Amino acid sequence: MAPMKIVALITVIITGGLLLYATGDFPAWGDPLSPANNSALSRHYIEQSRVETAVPNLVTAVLADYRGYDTMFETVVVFVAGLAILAVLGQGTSRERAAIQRSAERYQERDMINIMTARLIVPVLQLFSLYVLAHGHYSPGGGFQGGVMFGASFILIALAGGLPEALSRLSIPGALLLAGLGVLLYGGTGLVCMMLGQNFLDYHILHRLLPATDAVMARYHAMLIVEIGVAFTVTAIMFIIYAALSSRGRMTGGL
Amino acid sequence: MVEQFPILIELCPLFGAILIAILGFRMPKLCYPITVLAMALSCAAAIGTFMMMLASPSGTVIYDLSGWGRVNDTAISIEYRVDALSALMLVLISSVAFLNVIYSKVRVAQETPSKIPHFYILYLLLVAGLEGITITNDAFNLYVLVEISSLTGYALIAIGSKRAVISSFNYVIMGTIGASFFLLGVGYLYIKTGTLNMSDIRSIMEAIPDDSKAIKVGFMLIMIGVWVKMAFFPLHGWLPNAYAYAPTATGALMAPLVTKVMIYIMIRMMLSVFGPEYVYETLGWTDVVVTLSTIAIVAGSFFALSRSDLRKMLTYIIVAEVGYMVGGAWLANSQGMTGAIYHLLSDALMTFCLFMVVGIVVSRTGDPKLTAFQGLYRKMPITMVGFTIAALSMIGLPPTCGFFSKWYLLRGGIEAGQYHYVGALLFSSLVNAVLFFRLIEMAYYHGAHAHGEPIRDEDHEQYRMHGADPDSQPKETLANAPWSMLGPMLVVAIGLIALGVFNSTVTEWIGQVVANLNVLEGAN
Amino acid sequence: MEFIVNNFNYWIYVILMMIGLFAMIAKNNLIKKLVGMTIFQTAIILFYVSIGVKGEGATIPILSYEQVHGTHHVEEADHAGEDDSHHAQADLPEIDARTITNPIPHVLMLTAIVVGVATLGVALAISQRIFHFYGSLDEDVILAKIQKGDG
Amino acid sequence: MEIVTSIIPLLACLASLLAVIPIVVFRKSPNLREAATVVAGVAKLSLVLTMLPGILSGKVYEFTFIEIIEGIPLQFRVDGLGMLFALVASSLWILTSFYAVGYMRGLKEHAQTRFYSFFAISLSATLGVAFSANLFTLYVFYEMLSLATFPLVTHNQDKEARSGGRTYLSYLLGTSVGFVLPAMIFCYVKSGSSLSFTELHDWSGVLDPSAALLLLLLFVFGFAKAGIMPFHSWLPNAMVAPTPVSALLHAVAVVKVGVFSVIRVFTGVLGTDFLSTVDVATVVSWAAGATVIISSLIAMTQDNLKRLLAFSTVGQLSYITLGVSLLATQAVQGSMLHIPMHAFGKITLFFCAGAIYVATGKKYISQMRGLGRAMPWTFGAFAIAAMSVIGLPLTGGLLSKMYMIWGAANAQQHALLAVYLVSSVLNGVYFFPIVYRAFLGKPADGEMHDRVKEAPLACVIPLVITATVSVLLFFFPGVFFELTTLMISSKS
Repeated sequence: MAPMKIVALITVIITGGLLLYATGDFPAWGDPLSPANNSALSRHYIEQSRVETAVPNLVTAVLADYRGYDTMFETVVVFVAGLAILAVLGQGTSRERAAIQRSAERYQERDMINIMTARLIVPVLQLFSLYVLAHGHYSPGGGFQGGVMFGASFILIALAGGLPEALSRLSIPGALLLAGLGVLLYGGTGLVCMMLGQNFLDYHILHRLLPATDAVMARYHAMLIVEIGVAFTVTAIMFIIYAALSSRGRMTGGL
Repeated sequence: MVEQFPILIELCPLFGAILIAILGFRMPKLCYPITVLAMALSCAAAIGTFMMMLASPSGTVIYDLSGWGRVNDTAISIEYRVDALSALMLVLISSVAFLNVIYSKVRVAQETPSKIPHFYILYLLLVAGLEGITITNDAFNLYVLVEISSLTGYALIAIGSKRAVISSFNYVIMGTIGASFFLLGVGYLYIKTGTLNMSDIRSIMEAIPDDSKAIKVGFMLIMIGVWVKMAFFPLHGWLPNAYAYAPTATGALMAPLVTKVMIYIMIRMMLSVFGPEYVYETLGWTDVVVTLSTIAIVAGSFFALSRSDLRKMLTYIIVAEVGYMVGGAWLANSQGMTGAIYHLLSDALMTFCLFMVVGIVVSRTGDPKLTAFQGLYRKMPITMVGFTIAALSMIGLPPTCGFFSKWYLLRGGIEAGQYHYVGALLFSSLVNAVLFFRLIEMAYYHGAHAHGEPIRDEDHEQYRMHGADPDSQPKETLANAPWSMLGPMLVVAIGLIALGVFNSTVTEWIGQVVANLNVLEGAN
Repeated sequence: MEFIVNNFNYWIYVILMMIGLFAMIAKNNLIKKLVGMTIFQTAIILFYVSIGVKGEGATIPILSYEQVHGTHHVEEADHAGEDDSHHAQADLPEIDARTITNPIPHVLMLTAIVVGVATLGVALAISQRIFHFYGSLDEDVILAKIQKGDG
Repeated sequence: MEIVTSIIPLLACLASLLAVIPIVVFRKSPNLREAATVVAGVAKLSLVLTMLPGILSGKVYEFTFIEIIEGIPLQFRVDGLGMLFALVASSLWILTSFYAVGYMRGLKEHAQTRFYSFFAISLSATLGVAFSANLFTLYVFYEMLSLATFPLVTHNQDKEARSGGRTYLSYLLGTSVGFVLPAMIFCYVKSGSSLSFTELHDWSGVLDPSAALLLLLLFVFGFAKAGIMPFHSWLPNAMVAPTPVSALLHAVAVVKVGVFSVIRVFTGVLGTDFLSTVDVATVVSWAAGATVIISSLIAMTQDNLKRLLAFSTVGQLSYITLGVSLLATQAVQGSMLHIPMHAFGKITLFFCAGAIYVATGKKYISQMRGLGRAMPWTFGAFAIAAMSVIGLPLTGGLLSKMYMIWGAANAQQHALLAVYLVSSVLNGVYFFPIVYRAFLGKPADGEMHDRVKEAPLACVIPLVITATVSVLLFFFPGVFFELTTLMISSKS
């Protein structure tokens, strides 16, 4: 065995042993009264969020409001990932972009079955992703999930009709703009709260601006706004990641 | 508006990045002014926060995001907490980042001309991540921000040369291991305490028996996580190549700040989350960790001695300096901790200054080898003045801040009776002396006379006075660097001396944070 | 038996995590390293999600309509106007926290998943770049090339 | 003891530092530049002199800048010993300045502006050491002096100068950072946050003998400028510097800063009373004694005049360390007195070596046969100064050596007493042949001294003055004597 493997094995055994050793001290699996499950924090979210935010999906409430600051950076992480990939791989020169235009015209020559299937699926997929986004308050879903699905619809176009085809619908600069707007929508919501005299991301004050009846509903609506922002960014970046990785940054050809 | 300073520190770079993302790809000329403006505002907000902290009677400023506040003394949303330590770090990070932007304008345009908007966006977000790490009081938020700064860091390194890409990959692997261990450690704390707010974790942990295995392993995981990320020997493997081959501007930002911020996390975890009693007394690992740091210092110094590439040499010095700070923090007395924190500040400035100098030298001579320094004093006097000050500080000579940080660390080491640490510290100072005087000597004398013999005539004096050198290469290639590079470097060089002269003020601020360590000593 | 049930989940996570860690350190192929990294991160997600589980009988962290709006008709709740929070709370049915899964780990892991994806994406981009420069994804081959002065 | 808060010590220290500005400004007109040096020297000396009457009447001048570290201010405090040293250094600076003008111009040296600037900075550092009120302040100026003299040592910029400079810095910085710094912090920790020379005394009960020994050795070897073997070899290597540098810095300023610091350690930091209770200073005595004998023996083998003088200096420095380590009152006083006595003697010898070099370009003793007849003034002064260094009657060197011998006898250290006596004989053995051959020897084949003339007046006058002072000190040692008595009496 190579020395590196022995080192790795020893490291793994020691770490694993350490982690197994600590499991003895954990509360029983599924214990509703364990410190984590029965903490004041957890109970507060379960019992109070319906009063404080009127959102039935507790995960959405915690994600977009109580820990909204985290989620903003989560969006930033996605944004960074896309940008980082473009920075590492490059985003195509103008000559290559012209080539994209030309090859997009040859779209019709691609495989018919693929294209027709994609034509059928893409609208449904996009519609469903909008549903997932909008219904995040009531069911599993929200900006990330909706955004990923929307991004997937562009990826499907690229798979079926070639990357240039997808790029002619959502160009890289366009996607970057969309991603930036998404983060701006999220951060801007927080900034508006600050301009109205409250702390950053304190949505309740937005009832002055939003068609919301009161502070609670203002939070409810603001969460949707930030989820939409997240969806913008995720959609754009998912597509950028695919486009860059599948073409090694040249933005032509594709699978 | 005043009470919004803490969040503004973070928002300025964030919105700066968004603005560039929207405008910068169409108008690349706007990237630089936006970045400078964002960093300047962030820096101003950091200073404002610092003032707030000083003015506040408790010495801490709490900023509550999402406006939920505390219910039954539990923080239900993420909050910011600024005490003297984090305020100092914020001022440090924002001012270093601000100066580095100005410094790196020319280099960015030279090194990555096609990726200017990418560079500035990633740069701003990296700074936002580092500042966020410093200011947040939420353990999980800390993880997210660590990942932001890591991701941006990977990319900023990878846009460099061919070698930079492969070192960036190593950094990704090691960084992910480090961050994941940290995340796992936070999970262990969460499973035992049910909260993520660092102050709350601390108060809940008081009730948990000291011999809890999960807490112990959680602490270990967090420590190993940050040690990987700070390149604590022998977990340092990723650092030298990553920083040495990164673009100049990236190296000058990441080398001084990233490892220091990780050390900050370690100190924050030790002081504010686990508490000194737990870390120093219950666990009883101080001897082991101080010994490890001794090894780190000695090993880092040895590696530094054997390098002929300037930036490699500096990166190994960073490895040794990490040992200083880890050791200082684990000496289990307030002097050592003061020294570690003070060294955190001074080492960041020293490393920054040296990386700026190396960046200037490499950009002017095109040679990253030590020999690039030959006879540079004549050709680039201002740069060399900055270099000399930073080098003196690295060696630890008064009145630069390097001397005082060593003073506190040595004092802590002697008080704790850790003489091997004291010895290692002195050894490393001597190694630094050898390393830097070799360079200073080269810069001042080598190559000044190509033929080895001194020139003893009035002509020579005349030449020197008019700035020309009779037997040097043509001057154009070595003309002094632009002021946008020299200015920031000189500011930092002056800062090194100022930080040294006013060290008692700084340590007084630090004293607010390490005061609870003195209680511990009293108990002993 | 109970001991096994209580800890089984945690053991699985440890084993998965160690598989990932081993791959990250020991494998020569960069892509295999990244596969290991993903396993490693997923194991942590498994661990976190395990924390929030609440035995049998607990449901997903989404409240029912009645639990949010009370048993009254929806117009009435709206009718209460500005100061409805007190009023509404009085009418709302009691929620037994034990019947609803802890939402916090789920929230955290949503973030962690995103971070993982982002890291993986950047890492893949970097390995593509490495392949572009060195023509290989094998660490030994790349190191040999660097040592030959091809770096 | 009356304490006067006064800014004069600061001004005296700054006088030479500020002189750097006009020196650099007037870099293109050598006359003005050198005038600036001289003016600063006169200003410095007169500032020192204004404090002299006060000091003699028992006053102590103090000046505090800021508290640098908790409990340690950056502070000046002028007492008898500091005054003694400052007086010697600042008065000799003026003479050296004149001499330097003659020497540098005579040899058409390069980079003269740099030379004068760093020379002035070195003087400031020297006075800073002399006036330091605590160990920390002393350390700061000590390091400043090491750095400021580095460009002077490597002035020639050739290979030899660089390697000499490297040895110079690595010894001085290595020992001060490696030994003095930890020892100082150890003192600071153990004494409860103080490093002041007036407050640190009572170590009984705090330090056991082995700790005291370790601390003492760290200090004595750490202040490597004092040249105790094996940390002496920087001094011969530093002789690559131009002669004015060797003369002032390596016969007066730098090396005397070393022994001055050692004296401070004995009298101010650890305290002679404490040291006599733990009985550890003998180790230092033996190390110093060995250095005295060995360096004298090495000096006998040297042909390069400056290297010979360097080894002679190493031995003379160890006289001082030896004297103070005997802990007997007379020996300590003798040590202090030896600072000015040796300074005037040794600087004369260096001036002479430089004058010979300027006039003839000769560095080696073997080339100097018969040269005395061509350069009577220079070699006359050389003879007088050599007598002073050996410790013969009618020169100042006798007085200090007598005191040290007296102290050794009192301390019942007969072996060390023998060291003083034997080494004096050895001194004679290596100095007299030079004088003898110079005046009476015949030039070697092919060596003609017909056209040799005395060096420029700017060189000769200073060396005549210092030689005269060496003699005068025998008859009128008054001021220096009083200053040292002041130190001895104020202590007990």
